Amino acid sequence: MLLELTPDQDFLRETTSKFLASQVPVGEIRRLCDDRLGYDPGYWKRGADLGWTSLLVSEERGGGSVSGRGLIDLTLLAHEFGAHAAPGPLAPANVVAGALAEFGTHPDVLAALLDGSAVAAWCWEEPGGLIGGRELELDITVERGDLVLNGRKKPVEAAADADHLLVTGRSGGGLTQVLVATGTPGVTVERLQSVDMTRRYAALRFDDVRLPGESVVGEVGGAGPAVERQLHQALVIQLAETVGTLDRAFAMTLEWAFDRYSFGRPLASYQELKHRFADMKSWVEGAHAIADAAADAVDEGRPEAAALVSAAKAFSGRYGLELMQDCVQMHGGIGVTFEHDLHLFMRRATANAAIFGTAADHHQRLARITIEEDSRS
Amino acid sequence: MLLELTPDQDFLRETTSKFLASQVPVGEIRRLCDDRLGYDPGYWKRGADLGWTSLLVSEERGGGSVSGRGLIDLTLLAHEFGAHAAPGPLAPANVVAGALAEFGTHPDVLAALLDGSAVAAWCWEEPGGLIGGRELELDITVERGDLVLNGRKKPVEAAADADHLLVTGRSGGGLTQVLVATGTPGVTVERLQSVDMTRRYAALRFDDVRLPGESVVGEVGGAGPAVERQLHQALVIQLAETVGTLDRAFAMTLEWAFDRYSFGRPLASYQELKHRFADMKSWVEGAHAIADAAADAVDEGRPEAAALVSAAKAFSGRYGLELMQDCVQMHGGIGVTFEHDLHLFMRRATANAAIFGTAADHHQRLARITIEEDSRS
Amino acid sequence: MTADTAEDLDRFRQRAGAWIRSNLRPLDHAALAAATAGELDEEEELAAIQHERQLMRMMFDAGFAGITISPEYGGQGLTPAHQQAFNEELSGFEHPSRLMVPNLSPCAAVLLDFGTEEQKKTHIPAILKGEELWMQLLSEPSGGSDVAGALTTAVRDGDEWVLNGSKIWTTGAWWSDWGLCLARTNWDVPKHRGLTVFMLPLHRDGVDVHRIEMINGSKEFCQEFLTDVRVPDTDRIGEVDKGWTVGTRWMFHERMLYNSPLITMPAFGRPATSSVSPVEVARDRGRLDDPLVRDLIGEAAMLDLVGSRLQQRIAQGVRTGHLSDQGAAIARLFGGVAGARARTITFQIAGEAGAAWSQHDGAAAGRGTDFLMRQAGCIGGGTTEMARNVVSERVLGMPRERSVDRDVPFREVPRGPSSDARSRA
Amino acid sequence: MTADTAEDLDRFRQRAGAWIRSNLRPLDHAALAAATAGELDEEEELAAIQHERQLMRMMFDAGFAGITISPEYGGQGLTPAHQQAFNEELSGFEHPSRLMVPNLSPCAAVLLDFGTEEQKKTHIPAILKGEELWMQLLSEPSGGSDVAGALTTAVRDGDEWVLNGSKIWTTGAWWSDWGLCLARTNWDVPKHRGLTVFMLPLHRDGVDVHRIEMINGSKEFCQEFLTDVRVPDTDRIGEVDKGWTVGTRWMFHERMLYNSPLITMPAFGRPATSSVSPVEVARDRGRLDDPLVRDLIGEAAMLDLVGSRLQQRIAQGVRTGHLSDQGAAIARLFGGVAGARARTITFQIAGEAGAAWSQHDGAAAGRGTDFLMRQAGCIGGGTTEMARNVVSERVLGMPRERSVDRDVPFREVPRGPSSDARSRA
Repeated sequence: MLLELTPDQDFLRETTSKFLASQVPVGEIRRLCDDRLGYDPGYWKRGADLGWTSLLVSEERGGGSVSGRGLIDLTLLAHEFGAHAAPGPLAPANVVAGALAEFGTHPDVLAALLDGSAVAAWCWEEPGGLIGGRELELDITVERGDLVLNGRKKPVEAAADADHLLVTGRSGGGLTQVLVATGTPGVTVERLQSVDMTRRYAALRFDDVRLPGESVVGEVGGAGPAVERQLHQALVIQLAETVGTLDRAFAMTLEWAFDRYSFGRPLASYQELKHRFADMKSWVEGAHAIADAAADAVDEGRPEAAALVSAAKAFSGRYGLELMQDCVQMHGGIGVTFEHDLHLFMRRATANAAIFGTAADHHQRLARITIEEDSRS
Repeated sequence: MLLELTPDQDFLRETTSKFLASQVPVGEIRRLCDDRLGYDPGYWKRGADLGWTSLLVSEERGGGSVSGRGLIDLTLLAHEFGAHAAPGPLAPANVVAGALAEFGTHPDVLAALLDGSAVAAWCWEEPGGLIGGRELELDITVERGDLVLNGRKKPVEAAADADHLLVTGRSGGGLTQVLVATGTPGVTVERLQSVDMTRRYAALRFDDVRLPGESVVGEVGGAGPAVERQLHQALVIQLAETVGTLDRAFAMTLEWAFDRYSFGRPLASYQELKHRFADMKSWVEGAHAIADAAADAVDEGRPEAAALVSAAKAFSGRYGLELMQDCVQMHGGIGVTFEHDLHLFMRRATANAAIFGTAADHHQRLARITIEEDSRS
Repeated sequence: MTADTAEDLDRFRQRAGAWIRSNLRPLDHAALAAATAGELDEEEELAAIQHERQLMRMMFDAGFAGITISPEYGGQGLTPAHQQAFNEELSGFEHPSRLMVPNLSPCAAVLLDFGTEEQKKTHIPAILKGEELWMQLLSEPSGGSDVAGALTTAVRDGDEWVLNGSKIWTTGAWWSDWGLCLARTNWDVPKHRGLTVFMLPLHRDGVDVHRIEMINGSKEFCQEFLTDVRVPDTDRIGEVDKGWTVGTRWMFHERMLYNSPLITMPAFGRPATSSVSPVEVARDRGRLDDPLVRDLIGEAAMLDLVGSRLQQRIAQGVRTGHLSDQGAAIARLFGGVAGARARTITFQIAGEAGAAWSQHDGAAAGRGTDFLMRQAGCIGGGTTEMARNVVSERVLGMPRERSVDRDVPFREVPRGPSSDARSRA
Repeated sequence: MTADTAEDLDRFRQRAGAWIRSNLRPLDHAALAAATAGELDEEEELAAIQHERQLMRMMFDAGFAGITISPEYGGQGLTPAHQQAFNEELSGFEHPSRLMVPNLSPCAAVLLDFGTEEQKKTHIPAILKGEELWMQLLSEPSGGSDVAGALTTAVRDGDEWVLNGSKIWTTGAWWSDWGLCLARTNWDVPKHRGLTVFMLPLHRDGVDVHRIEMINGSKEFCQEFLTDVRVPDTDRIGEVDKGWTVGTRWMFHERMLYNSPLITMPAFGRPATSSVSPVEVARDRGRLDDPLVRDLIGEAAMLDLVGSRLQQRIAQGVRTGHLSDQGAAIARLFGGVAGARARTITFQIAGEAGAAWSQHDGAAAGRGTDFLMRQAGCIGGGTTEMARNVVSERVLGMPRERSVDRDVPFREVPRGPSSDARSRA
């Protein structure tokens, strides 16, 4: 998270932090583990009242941010979500709302997303992953003014219970995005098991799903830049959330090291553990620094955004998870029990590390960028 | 190295150890750094008298081992070579002598190799490396009873100053080995710089090098199994040598940790360093264990030899070098000076790690074996 | 080895192989994997234990139980080489995998080292027949790595002892019969000098066994609460207040893991405790040709091979006296670290299926949950940190860690704010 | 920032950019790489230093030297933002890279923090003009990480001090003019309370400078032997026996490395000290399309980006008070570890050319030698182990390591068998 916030930003962050602490304490998250939706719809609506869904939408479209830089504000919320392992479709709701607002389509859907009465899923990822180099395969063909969808999406957050699906597919040489109402004939939903306690993913199949032309968001075959931007936004939100989980797990473990005595003295007095805490601290700060740098570049649309986002994702995917495992190790046996809270945060970080590209996938992406830059210089 | 040696084996090891300590102390190795050959020919002949060159050759061909398992005896010598960073073409001399003895060809050359008056290079590796999956490219074509060689070999130990080159090439679908006298027209030798102090490598080019039919060792197109066996032998020798360097560097560093005081107490009393020494100890013992297992399997020609050799090579290539770097780090500034002896051993381990396949190359080889085994089971 | 015993070994191997092939069923990998992953319900688990008790009895009746144990105590009085031969023949067949560790080692091993004749003659044959299943009451909730800092207390009352306290991380205590229990019998001496070991029947009044749920849903571990449990002095093992002598050897046996000559288990093939292999995950993800995935497969294979050869080397070293008993910590350390890496590797190969999966994902399903449990192998049976202490101090001879609790009465040792946080949780 | 200073900043940036473009030559990467790899002979090295002295003078004359230093001492009296703007404009141009660390920071920085008016007015302008080059006489051969355990001794003799001892790991002492020297002035108090800092001209009788050869042949570091070197008391910095106050700040400046607002260096582009990039090695090996090589290239790029953003975050945190000065150790730790990994990566990509090479191997040549020096960045300027101590104890507030030398007179502190092994080597 940023070292320096404006007073408005700090208020937003603080309000959400208090709200999450009171609405979704760890006991509630354990209860929601068995809940179909993974969160209470009333909770989500109240979150929308706090501004959770409006930050990527301009004021004229019904949204608004506190600092004028909505994506940066959103990272503050995501950080708190991570620090509380909080439930709710934060990333898909915002990315889809931002997309609808950008192209000015489907104003009713947008309004329902903004007030939290509806939920949308951002359907981009395909089986096998798209970051490592695989091409997007879901096909969107125009037939007599209609759009016909064929293909698969997996895993997609919140897709099984969403009201709307923003689906990205290929139309010949370009990309297209369409808004699909759940329940449309030809859409098959399979619920997946998740490593996270409250986040629900699904696999989607589209078999000759036929939609009217006005379902398009943006232009047929021209969605490439918008999709890349949405991906960057989704990653920035995910990264901020992951940093929140790392912060929390690190703080819990540091406290434990001071409290827990072994051989008559606190764990915190053992040099080997101290040195691992030092490494962990460097990883936490590194994760903050690169996630913030990525958010800043994406928000400003700077050319280095792609490299920074992938660097942040590769770093938190690898060092973030190592940090989590070090936290477990320092806790000893209770660190691997269901009773202890640590795994709530590790679950979120683990899910985030595997969604939208692993560290290895983002290494490939970074290599491509680095080699291209090098050949230009 | 094996935990239990026969009295004869122990005598062989001990004799060589004393000989190396007196003939090539670290001062002599520093002097040989600027020597063209990297060793004194008289030293090599006296080593041959101690049995260095005869272990892979049967008694009827003029060789002999002390235990009846020549390759295992050879690992004892190689271990001492590593522990002293000793000079001399131990691996190529033995591998080539073993090959000539196996096929009963070129008895005069064999005799000269055995008594140390001649040196041979084992010319197998090609630019880019052959372990990672690349195919051997040097071409050996039969033309009217002659053999014509075209292609490159790099890097090849001792090739610039050897009397004979045992060259492996491809003849259509099979492999062929030929013995080439240095100075044969069409052979171009480029001396390479080496990370090691005394080991000399060269790059060889063969441009229409024409040799009589009797240069063949084994059968034209039928050398595949022999080459694989030679590769395994070369790797087993290299691995034992690497373990010797690791042993020595670890022992030096352990001693330093007891002697060196920082903040009024020995380095050995700092828990973080103690724990790293524990990890290093597990790596040293692991390197011993897997290198010995590989030697045993190669000596007995067991089917798991390939997997064990690659596991040993990948392990010592990665963990062995990390151990060396940890030794440097524990020494602090003097660990990176030319004046300190540590680098003599790190150089040998570094060269060995990069020759005959890196850890990553051997991961690929192991993966192929593992996947094949899995699909059979 | 002389020609005589070598011949004997061959004959033994033939007899063992013949018996195994005609009496035991082939190993069911799927069932074992399900059991390891904690997918059995309570009834299935108990049925599996019952079946393994029968396997123990069959081996006992056929003369293959306790191969290296003296016939006085129901064993065969043969050599570790015979046990090894039996284990090699056993490859690919069912075996009582759950009843080896800690039942035979460390528990039976400790009884053999320190038990009275009476104790050994009563319990060792019962263990070998599968009639008694033993587990270890060693760790405590407040203790972490500090096993000698046990707070569970035994107070003498005539010919009996009265035990109170709590033990934790006991494997399968809910289906076991007896426990080996380390308890404090003197609070007024330094911690290592006030401990005593007892044999404790688990189905006795005052022993309350709770199953602990792990992150992945497994309930293999238990916590026990002891309330005024009475044990006769004849069930004490070793001398009063000299329990640390027993404990040191106990933990050596624990570090030997499956390398103890008391252990009957297949010598080759996938170990019973193995989880999903990287090759299976890669195949089910369609990534067998990906060079990056092959790099991980190769790395996993390398760690596996090095780990097993290291285990053998260490076991040989300890057996032949080239290494002290403490050398077992070297293999324990390596095994823990390599095992954690292996779980990371399967998680990495699973890709996005590591976050979310269905049964259609085959071997990739559940790798995320596996990953959450990655450190279990670096914690259970003594942490890798403790192993590093042992290796550096006891194998390499480096100075001991400063101890604030070594020379003071145990009652005065600082225990910190959280020491009792979990003891009655 | 107010609109006023923002405008000023823009004007400054324009002026700086114009001056740089018309007065400085483009950066010569090849020359820098050769210098870094230690490929210059003595004469070439001295010529390069002379050229950098001229660059310093040109910047001084143009009003760009000491941008954040007060005009009293020859600086410009502007803000760190101005220095940053200048650095951004400097990207891609030559600059006095060798004369920044340790010359301006930590040396000039320490003078500015602790020097008398007289000392500052004498030396700071000389440093800014390139007339005086300073280095640090801090580490000792016996000392390792224990900087406060200095054995070099200063004894008072009237208005002078007489120094004896040895210092080591001084960058470029053989071409420098002055050194900042930490010496022991009292052996009868605990170690931190008996130190004093002096300014020492290096071309004085009794100062004997030896160049140290590193594994890769580089001779950038020196060792100095001081024999009865006389220094006037007016060249003392800070109070007698209070040198550790100076030393603590000195080491903070050292950890800041190139993040100090005193440092003039290009803000973007390959840093001057970078060695060969993984992309170049991969290209010259024909391995740019190998996914495993691309994995390494991606990892290196990631570490590079994270490292630079972490540096910025830490610098900002220290500047704004969100982090204590000690926070600089976080970035030092990360930079050391990541740098070591970067050298491993280029070595790995070089493959078999890491063992043996000729000039035909292009960027792959010499990567093996680089690898031998991998740890240099985890040792020089305070080891990563010391950084971990600082982070855990000073940033995270964990208990200090037990110290046997903190409260006893320094003369009684155990120094071990090897303490003097190298001091007269």
